[in-house]
Amino acid sequence: MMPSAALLTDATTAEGFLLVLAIVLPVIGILLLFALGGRYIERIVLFLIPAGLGVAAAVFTAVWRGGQALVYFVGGWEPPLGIALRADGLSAAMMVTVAIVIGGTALFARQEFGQPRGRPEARAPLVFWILLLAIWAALNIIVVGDDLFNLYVALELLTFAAVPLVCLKGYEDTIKAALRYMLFALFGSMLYLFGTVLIYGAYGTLDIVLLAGRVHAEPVAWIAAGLMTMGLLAKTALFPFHLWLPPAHAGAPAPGSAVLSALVVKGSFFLIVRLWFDAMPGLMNFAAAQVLATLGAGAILFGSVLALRQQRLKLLIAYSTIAQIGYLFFIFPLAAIATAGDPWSGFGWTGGWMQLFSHAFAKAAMFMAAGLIAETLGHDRIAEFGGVARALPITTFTFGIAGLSLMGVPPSGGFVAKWLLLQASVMEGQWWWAAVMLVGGLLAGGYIFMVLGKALSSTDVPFEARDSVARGREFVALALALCAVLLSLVPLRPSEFLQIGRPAVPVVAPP
Amino acid sequence: MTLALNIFTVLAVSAGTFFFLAGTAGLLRFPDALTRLHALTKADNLGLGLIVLGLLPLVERSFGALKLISIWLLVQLSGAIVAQLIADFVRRREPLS
Amino acid sequence: MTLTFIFNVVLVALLLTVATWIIVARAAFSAAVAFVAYGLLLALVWVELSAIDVALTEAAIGSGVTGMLLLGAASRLRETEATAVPAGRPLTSAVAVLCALIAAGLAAIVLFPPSIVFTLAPQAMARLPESGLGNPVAGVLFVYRAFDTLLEKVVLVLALVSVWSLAPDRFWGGVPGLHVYQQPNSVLTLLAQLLAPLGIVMGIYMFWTGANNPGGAFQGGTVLAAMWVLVMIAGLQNVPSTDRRALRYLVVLGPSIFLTIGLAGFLLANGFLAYPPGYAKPLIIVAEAALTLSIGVTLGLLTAGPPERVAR
Amino acid sequence: MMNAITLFGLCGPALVGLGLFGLITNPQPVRKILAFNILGSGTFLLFGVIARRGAAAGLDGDPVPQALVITGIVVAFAATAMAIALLLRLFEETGRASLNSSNPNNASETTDAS
Repeated sequence: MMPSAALLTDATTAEGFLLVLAIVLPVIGILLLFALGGRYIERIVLFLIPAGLGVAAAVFTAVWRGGQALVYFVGGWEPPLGIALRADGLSAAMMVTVAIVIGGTALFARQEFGQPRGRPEARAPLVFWILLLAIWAALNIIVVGDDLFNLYVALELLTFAAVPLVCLKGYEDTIKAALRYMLFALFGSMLYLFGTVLIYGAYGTLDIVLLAGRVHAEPVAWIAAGLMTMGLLAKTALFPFHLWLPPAHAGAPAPGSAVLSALVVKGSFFLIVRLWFDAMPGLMNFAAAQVLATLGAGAILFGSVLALRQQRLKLLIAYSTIAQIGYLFFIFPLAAIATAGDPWSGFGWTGGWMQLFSHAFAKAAMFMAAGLIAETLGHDRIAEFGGVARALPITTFTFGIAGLSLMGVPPSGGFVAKWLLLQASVMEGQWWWAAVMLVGGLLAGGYIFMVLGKALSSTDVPFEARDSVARGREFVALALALCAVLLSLVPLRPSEFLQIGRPAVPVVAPP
Repeated sequence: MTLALNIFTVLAVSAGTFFFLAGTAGLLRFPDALTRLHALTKADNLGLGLIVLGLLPLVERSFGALKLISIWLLVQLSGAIVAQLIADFVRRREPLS
Repeated sequence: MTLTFIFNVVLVALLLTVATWIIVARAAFSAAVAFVAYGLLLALVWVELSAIDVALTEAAIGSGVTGMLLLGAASRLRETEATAVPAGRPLTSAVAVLCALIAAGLAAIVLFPPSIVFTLAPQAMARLPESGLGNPVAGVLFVYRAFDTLLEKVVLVLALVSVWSLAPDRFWGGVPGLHVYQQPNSVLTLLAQLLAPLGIVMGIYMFWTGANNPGGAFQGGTVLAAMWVLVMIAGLQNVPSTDRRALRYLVVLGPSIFLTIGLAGFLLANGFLAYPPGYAKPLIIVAEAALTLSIGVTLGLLTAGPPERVAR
Repeated sequence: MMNAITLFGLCGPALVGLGLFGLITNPQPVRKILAFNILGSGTFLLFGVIARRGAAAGLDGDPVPQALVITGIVVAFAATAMAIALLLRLFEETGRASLNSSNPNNASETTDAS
């Protein structure tokens, strides 16, 4: 059953099997955990997390060394009949980010979600680890998937793992938040699927690489792209589809919030980019890019202002996520319509992705810090944070340096991202986005300092001594925040790695 | 012979359809649950039976005929039992009527 | 205007009427009842579209199991309906206009199809003999796009975990809250006794014939699930507690075997989810057999809902 | 020209419109879930029409979309099962089954020591 003469320039590459491994490892974990139960959590997870990290690193290295995308045709069947997996530089970088955040979350959650010894299987631990692995599997498919329907299944897998995470604690409010999230997600996934159907009807394939050569700017392509984008925006919680996010992300247990905010919403964003830049490159025009970025700008302003008005830390961080998602959408006007050369070598492309990576690390660290603070205080009301800095110096420091990324202040990945995006908006002559970013940075500074100011103030009531165990978890959060800081070592110019395996400049003849 | 069989098919299926129509009318017009149920089950059994009977001459293989008959039997079985269950439920909820 | 066309017009008119009723009906319970009828009408449409495999799936899963879930939910939520506040009239009208516009745009796409009709039917048929299967839909599901099918099985397992995760902590590992019919030795018991053996044979037949004819693991598994639920409701078998090892093994059996065969492809064939030449059909049958069983158990458990009482 | 396939093809968009309308305007979650299923079936129906139009190579339809619809139906079922389980749990906790929510800031403590 050898594949017949490949239609593509791509064919399965030597290291392509790594992509299968990256997806299959967490899936094996899910099946084993479900079958064997709570007693085996430690052993299974302890094996899978390093293995998954290793695979992600191997994919990264292979793309780096080879300078080209890894490709795998599942079952040896080439598209359009079969399903392809494809990892370019961007996918590899995403995969590593996902693996590090998942790994960090696993370390952080080990204590909270350990199966109590000698007791019957507990609900929350088993469910948490299965959901965490499912999120990992789904995100790995999303970053390497090359088939729109296969990506639909992955998107559903991601949703089905994310929703129960929201209501893992089982409180009334969290169940309500989860149900609202679910209803938004159902709406989103059906719109996405509908677009997929239209695309198959019009172009006879769902393979992203093949589609790039077939899609024309015509009504059916516009309707399909519009519906799919709307569906994915609902899942990404871009303003004005953000209603579900704050209660959902704030209601989950801290490690869950970290993964939801840092990674899960990025999955659907990644697909929007795949859709417009890879599958339908000829479709993006100035107006469409401006619409998407305007929603992004709305998210930045609206999310930041609402974050400033929150009285509870986890909700504040959740609103900050809404704002930070907004920046991602500047990639459309700032990279899609590059004035010179191809989009991938511009400042906007690298800037957009740096924003995603740095926000992933910073936000995961921040939610963990918030979790530790809430655990120590028994609440997360910002007004009563006096003395937190003295009791939890490392965590307060973590919150601070993660905040640097959100504000876009050096040294942080967020600074690199926002600097590149500013640069791009100046170069593209779209200064209005620069203005929004500056205001957004100031507002972020406002809500970060609001929290830090309270935490650094003194209090009359002394704190009880904490468990020594929490120290390890403080360091996990700190390590993730430091990852966001380390990203500032990335040179302030378009990254070459993120250009690996990108398609040639789209040339689509009008129909 | 074929003509006779065809006429038989048309007659039987028409009669079956009529019973279904009558049953539906009964379902809509009859006053309470039990009489409606009565109309419905009668129509189901007879109507479907006649239709299956009428279709039998058209079936090419005997296995197909077996399938048709088993469909009728299965509907008979489930229809009868579901009607019982509904009636039972109605009786328990409205013991007076 | 042929007779078939008139039949189709009536079918579509009925379908749209029932669909409208489902959306606008006052009571959720009647909407759910209508939904079951809607699914059966839809299955007829699929038959008319020459997609028998889909018709079977729609009847079994779309109408049957989904309908059962919706009916159960609607009847439990009946008393809450009065409190629901409907959306304001201006908003409703605006949304109605918007939805009509979307539908009209999509209808235009249907009325003016692309000049080139793309189809993968020739390619799918040309390579089908390599697998030894006779049903091209099974070929797509288990050969060309086996990866989708594998992932979808993981989605089902995950859905079950999600549903179970909604149990209160004290009931974890306990017994699902399936409503068992209160009266033993009723006619329902008789139905379960008569129908279940037949249904099990039917489910196995549907999976077995699926390699060459319409049918397959999903449809067969759904019939098995329906029979199992019937037997449990009739009280012939106890609802099992969710911490039973055997139950968990059954749920993951199908996906695990499918995944193992897929991984074996790395060593024995052309890579992940490829089959060694000549062994494709037997391997697919083995995978499908295990999947049928797992789908049956998983769908049954999904219908039964989260654990609601402590295991005895 | 109007043939049966086009007729079914037009039925798909109509169902999508109906489903979207119900999903957005109906306040009861259980009705939203029903509407989601109508929306889904309209989507699948359109895919079925595309499959039927792709009849070739001795087949009455393109098997690829047909297989995708089967997968889609199963995934939609899983989604329905999850949504209903959430809804029933919400009902058990609150005795209500609606999402008319309060300000999240006033919500009870959801971030206590966990």
